[in-house]
Amino acid sequence: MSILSINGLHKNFGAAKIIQGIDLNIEEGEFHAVIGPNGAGKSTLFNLISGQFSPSAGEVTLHGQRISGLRPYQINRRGLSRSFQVSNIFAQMNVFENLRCALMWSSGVGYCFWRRAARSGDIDARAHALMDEIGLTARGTDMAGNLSYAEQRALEVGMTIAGGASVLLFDEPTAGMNHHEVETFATFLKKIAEGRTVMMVEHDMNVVFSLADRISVLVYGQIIATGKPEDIRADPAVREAYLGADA
Amino acid sequence: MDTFIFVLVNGLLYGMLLFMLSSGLTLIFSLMGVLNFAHASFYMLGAYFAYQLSSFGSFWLGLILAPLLVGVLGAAIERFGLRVVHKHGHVAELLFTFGLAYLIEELVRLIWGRQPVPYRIPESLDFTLFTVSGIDYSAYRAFMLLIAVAMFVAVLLLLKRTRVGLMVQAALSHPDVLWAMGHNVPRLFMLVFGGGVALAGLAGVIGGNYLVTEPGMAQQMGTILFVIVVFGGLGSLLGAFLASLIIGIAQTLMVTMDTTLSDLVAALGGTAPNATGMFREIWTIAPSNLAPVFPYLLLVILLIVRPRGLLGTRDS
Amino acid sequence: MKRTLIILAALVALGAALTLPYLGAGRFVIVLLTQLAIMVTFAMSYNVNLGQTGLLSFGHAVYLGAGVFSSLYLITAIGAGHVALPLEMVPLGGAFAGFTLAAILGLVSVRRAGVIFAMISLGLAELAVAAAMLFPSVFGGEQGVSTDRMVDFSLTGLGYGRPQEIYMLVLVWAVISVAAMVYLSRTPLGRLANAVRDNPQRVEYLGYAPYWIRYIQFCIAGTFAGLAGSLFALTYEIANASVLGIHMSANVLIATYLGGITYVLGPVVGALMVTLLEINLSRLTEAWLFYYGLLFIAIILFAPRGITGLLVDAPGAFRRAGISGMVTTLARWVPVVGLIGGGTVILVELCYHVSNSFDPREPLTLFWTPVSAQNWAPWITGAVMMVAGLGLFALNRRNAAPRRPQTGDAS
Amino acid sequence: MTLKSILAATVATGLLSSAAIADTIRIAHIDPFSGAFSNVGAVNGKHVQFGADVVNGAGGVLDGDTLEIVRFDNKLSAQETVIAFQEALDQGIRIITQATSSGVALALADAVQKYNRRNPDDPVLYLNYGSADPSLTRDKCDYFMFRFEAHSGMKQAAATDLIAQDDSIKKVYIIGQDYGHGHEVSRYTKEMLAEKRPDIEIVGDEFHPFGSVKDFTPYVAKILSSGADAVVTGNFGSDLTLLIKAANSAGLSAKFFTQYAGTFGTPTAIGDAGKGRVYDAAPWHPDVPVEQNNEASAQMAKDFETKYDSDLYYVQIVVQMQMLGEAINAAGSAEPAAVAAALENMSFDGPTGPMQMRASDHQLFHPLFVSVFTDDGITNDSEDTGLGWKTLLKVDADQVSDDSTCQVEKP
Repeated sequence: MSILSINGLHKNFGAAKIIQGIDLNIEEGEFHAVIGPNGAGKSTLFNLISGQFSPSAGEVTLHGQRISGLRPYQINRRGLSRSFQVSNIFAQMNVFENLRCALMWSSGVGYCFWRRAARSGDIDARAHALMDEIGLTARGTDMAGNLSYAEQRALEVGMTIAGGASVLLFDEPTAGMNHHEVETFATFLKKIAEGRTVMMVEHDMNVVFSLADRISVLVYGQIIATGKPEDIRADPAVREAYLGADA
Repeated sequence: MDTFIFVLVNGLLYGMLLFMLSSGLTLIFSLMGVLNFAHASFYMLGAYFAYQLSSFGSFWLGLILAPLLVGVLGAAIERFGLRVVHKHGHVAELLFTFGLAYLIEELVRLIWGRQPVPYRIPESLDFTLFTVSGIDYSAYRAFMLLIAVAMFVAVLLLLKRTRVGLMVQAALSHPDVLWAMGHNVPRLFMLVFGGGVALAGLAGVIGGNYLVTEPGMAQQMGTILFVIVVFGGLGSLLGAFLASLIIGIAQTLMVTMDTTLSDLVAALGGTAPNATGMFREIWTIAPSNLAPVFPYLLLVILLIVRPRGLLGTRDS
Repeated sequence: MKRTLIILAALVALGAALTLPYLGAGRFVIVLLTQLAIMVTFAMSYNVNLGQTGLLSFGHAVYLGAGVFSSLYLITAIGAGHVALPLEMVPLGGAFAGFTLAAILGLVSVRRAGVIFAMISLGLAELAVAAAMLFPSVFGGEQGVSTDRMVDFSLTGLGYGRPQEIYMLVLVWAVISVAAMVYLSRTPLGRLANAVRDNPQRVEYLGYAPYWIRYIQFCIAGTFAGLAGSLFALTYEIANASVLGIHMSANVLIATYLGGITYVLGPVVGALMVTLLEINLSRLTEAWLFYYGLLFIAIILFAPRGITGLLVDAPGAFRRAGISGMVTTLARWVPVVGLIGGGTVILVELCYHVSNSFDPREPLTLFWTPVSAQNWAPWITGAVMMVAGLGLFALNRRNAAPRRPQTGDAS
Repeated sequence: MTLKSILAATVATGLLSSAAIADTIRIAHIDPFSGAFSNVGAVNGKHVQFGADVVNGAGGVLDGDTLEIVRFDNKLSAQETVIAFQEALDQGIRIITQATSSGVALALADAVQKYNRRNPDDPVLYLNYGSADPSLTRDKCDYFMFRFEAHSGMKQAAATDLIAQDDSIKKVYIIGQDYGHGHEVSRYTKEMLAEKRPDIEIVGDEFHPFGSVKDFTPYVAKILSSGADAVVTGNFGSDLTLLIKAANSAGLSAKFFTQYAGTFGTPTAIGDAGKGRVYDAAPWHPDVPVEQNNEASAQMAKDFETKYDSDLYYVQIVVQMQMLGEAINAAGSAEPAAVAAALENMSFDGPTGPMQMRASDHQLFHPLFVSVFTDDGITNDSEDTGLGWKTLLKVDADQVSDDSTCQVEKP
């Protein structure tokens, strides 16, 4: 059974129909990329899955349970975590604190106000381990707002995976990076994705085709094709609608 | 019935006075995100400037010059104060205007003393216009209404017909647009702030002699303006207009209602409970006692059920 | 190193606070110290909302008031023998009252932060004040509710009639409260509150509901405000509805902000400063409110992180600048501050003297010199100082500009 | 730096507590001398100072000792009042005077009472120069507290005497601020009119919010439609002037019976709007010396005007200082216990006639004048408005009625 499945999803903003009937199944362990031109509704799709918006029609199920209509934090607790296109971190807190906050729910500390955070289970050890994993150990005590762009992206991904979610949504993880940074970051993403189910929106086709197991093409709120990278590359409809001459 | 009409007309007048204050505040708030705590202080300055000018020349001199002076002062405060604080965020901006209100009040006390000043209605307008069943309606009140309507029309024309007005309108519904369009946003802010407080100044000119011109007048007007702005909805001049009228008329009408809870019980055939113990006053509170808190009650309820306000175009 | 210094300073301050009453300090100093302790507790509780969670409240005094009135009634009930609670434990009752009210009003308040929250808090505060005025049977109207704290039932056996005794009690509770709130900032909830303050959306994607984080913090803030209210009730033994008014809420906001909301102990600094200013500056000059307003605006304009921010940054800045740099900076700015400050004081005092003093014809003492406000000389002196200071200021700004690139107006 | 120096100054004031100077008798005057109500404090301050000067100018007390006024700013806050009280105690002052705001007065009375109970060997004397709230000499009456001006009930008794004499009055409308004083005025008016003129119909009994009504027109419309030919109000300040202005503008021709229309600022604010129809019940107005042909009191009023460039409003403050001086002389010491004993049953020949302190509740009885605001036959106008007050009814001290049954307890 699919770990994440989207059935007949619609979303309207007033008269504007942004998502017009999407059906998609993501299998466990899969790395699934969503591509499409600007304004195709990719970010809206992510916002629908992750709970930012609730759908006008249709539903999303995670592990077979309906999650559409739930609040983002409820969806997150069920094992789905996302990153943001624009770095969405706690700028006034240091890197270590950022990660520690991301780890709290999964460490089971809840809304605890009677124990010090540092004494709450193995949360500090886990934060250090995570900091190692994303390569930010050296900057642990620096204010997150002062990090370089690429470092902020790494932190963003680190916070996304911190809670141990089984399904991850990455919204344009390499947006705004230079060529060299993109290469390093793609390797990093590949490592992160191991053992997890990933859904990713991405503009950089090199990254998409090197990482994705399957690709969906979203145009005007509808998926016009889903398949293995080579099939998508070969699909005439996709070529016409999206990839154009440069593919 | 005549009394009712009189009270209604009076509520309308009060509502229009409130609107003269809240229109500027809502523009400033919607455009700049600054809830100007000092807005009523500019109203007070308008009254004091007009008093000073009318003691030099005539009331009409004050009517024209005082709002201009207030506007220039407001623009200067925006340029050299608010703009500096802007980068520290909205809380800092809000607190800046909060401190400003404080300072203006002390400044007024410093210059004009602690007593009310004798700012009087001009003799040419000090007569009875008409009488409805024994209640006089003074010419000055009609004049106030006239000024308020004229101001409303002028602001509307300004917004609909001029380039600056169109920019402001665009910014009200989509605050990010202006930056994207590369307009001189800081200058626009300065203009709107100056213009907004000038409107408050005008309200002070015509309200100061109708009511009392004293250092406490800003605080008295005070927070009710925020209620109107938030209640009317962010970015909506029309909302502010409706809210001003609703609050003006409702407050005025409530004053005439004397039915208490025990009256109500008696009217329903029950016996009024013997009022003893704590909270016994609940039986004897009439709507007229609640008139001043009514706006706040409305505000809290509205914000809970509809945080964007009456006609708000967006959440804050 | 830094930590030890802070702890050392805290211990010294505590030691001083404890011993002062026995060094022959008068009643005034003791009542002042008691008031300081109350304000510190209150400001700390305010910052649980503002600094830690990003909730700007204009109605925090409502929760203080809950503590005040419940404690007044509680003390009376203890005195009458209806409640078997030692006097020392009264603050628990105030804390409970503050908590209960916050738990009820919080449900509708904290759905949104920012301006909406601020406006709801303002509306609720106005309603609370109005309600208090409408129910003299509970709040005592103008004359308020009074009680007598000498109830013959205490743990220590003290009568608490003397100011020193009540001061000790207040101090103990204040220290416990401040410690608890500092501790709170280190707990998971405290950290999450900071996260909600910075970015509530992100928190929601980390499995937490920002609403509940705000709500719990709000309740905690209300609890300690209620406790502070209890201390108030114990000290003054009387209160009317004005304790829960806007003035009290504005005061704690100003104190907290001046102290520096980004520092855990910022409110302590702010509350100490504002209370001392309010009580002492008003004894120096009648224009104190004016200076107070100026100071507040100056802090917002030039030191957004408050007094604590200045104190924390100062050593580093001195180290960086070196001796010569410091001398240049001082040489550049001391005249400016001196001239503008001196000019302002001269003009303001003259204005006050003319418009508000008992007798404007009498000479007033300005900087230890008697001058007559009827003369032009002092006015011209003040104006010249002011203009010169502003000119120097502009000059300095221009000179400093290349080294300190202007940041854009955009945020 | 500032913090430290202020703290140092604070501690110093505390330590200097016992440095009282022998040949002056110091009296603490606690009032709002800064902030929104500083106008009230300033005017009261002038009168208190003037009263002391009168006593000192007449040779002082005892063997040439002088009265010295020490002012403390309470910002019209109850807890600041308590702090100021402690400071006054520190400075060795044992005579306190205050009256502005009944809430503050009751808080101070409470603090003084508690202090006296806890320090029976070192009592403090509280002289109230004119709080309106009857309860100070009713349920709150106290051996060490004296009130030197008629409370609102006594003034209302005088006002209703005049109403009773006026046959043109058939319908009375009562309107007042929704707090203690306003309710007392309403209660008294109803009780006394029922007794003195049972044929008069009370056509309205209205309470409006205190200090927050901007436009009284709706209230005036109600009065108009009730057909009242007299309005009775206890309002003061802007609540009074706005009411009269609104009445004038709506063409309401009813008579207004007030208690505070003659005091500072109000005649100016009312102006012609009140001509011939505002009545005031008060212990004094500028034409009292002329009507009584009293040279001495005319001179006193003139001295005040020369000195402060303002009308003398509160003659009872001067009376208070004079009576204090006599009591100190009679007691042969300025010790509160002795002075209180001397004051307790004192008769005094005041500037407006004979006065008597009632021993049972320490309320002073003095002549009251019910007068009308007019420009007809006025010698001294009020605040240079061209209008002044003309006495229609004088009630001598022994005719003033008050039904207090309070009995002070001798310590």
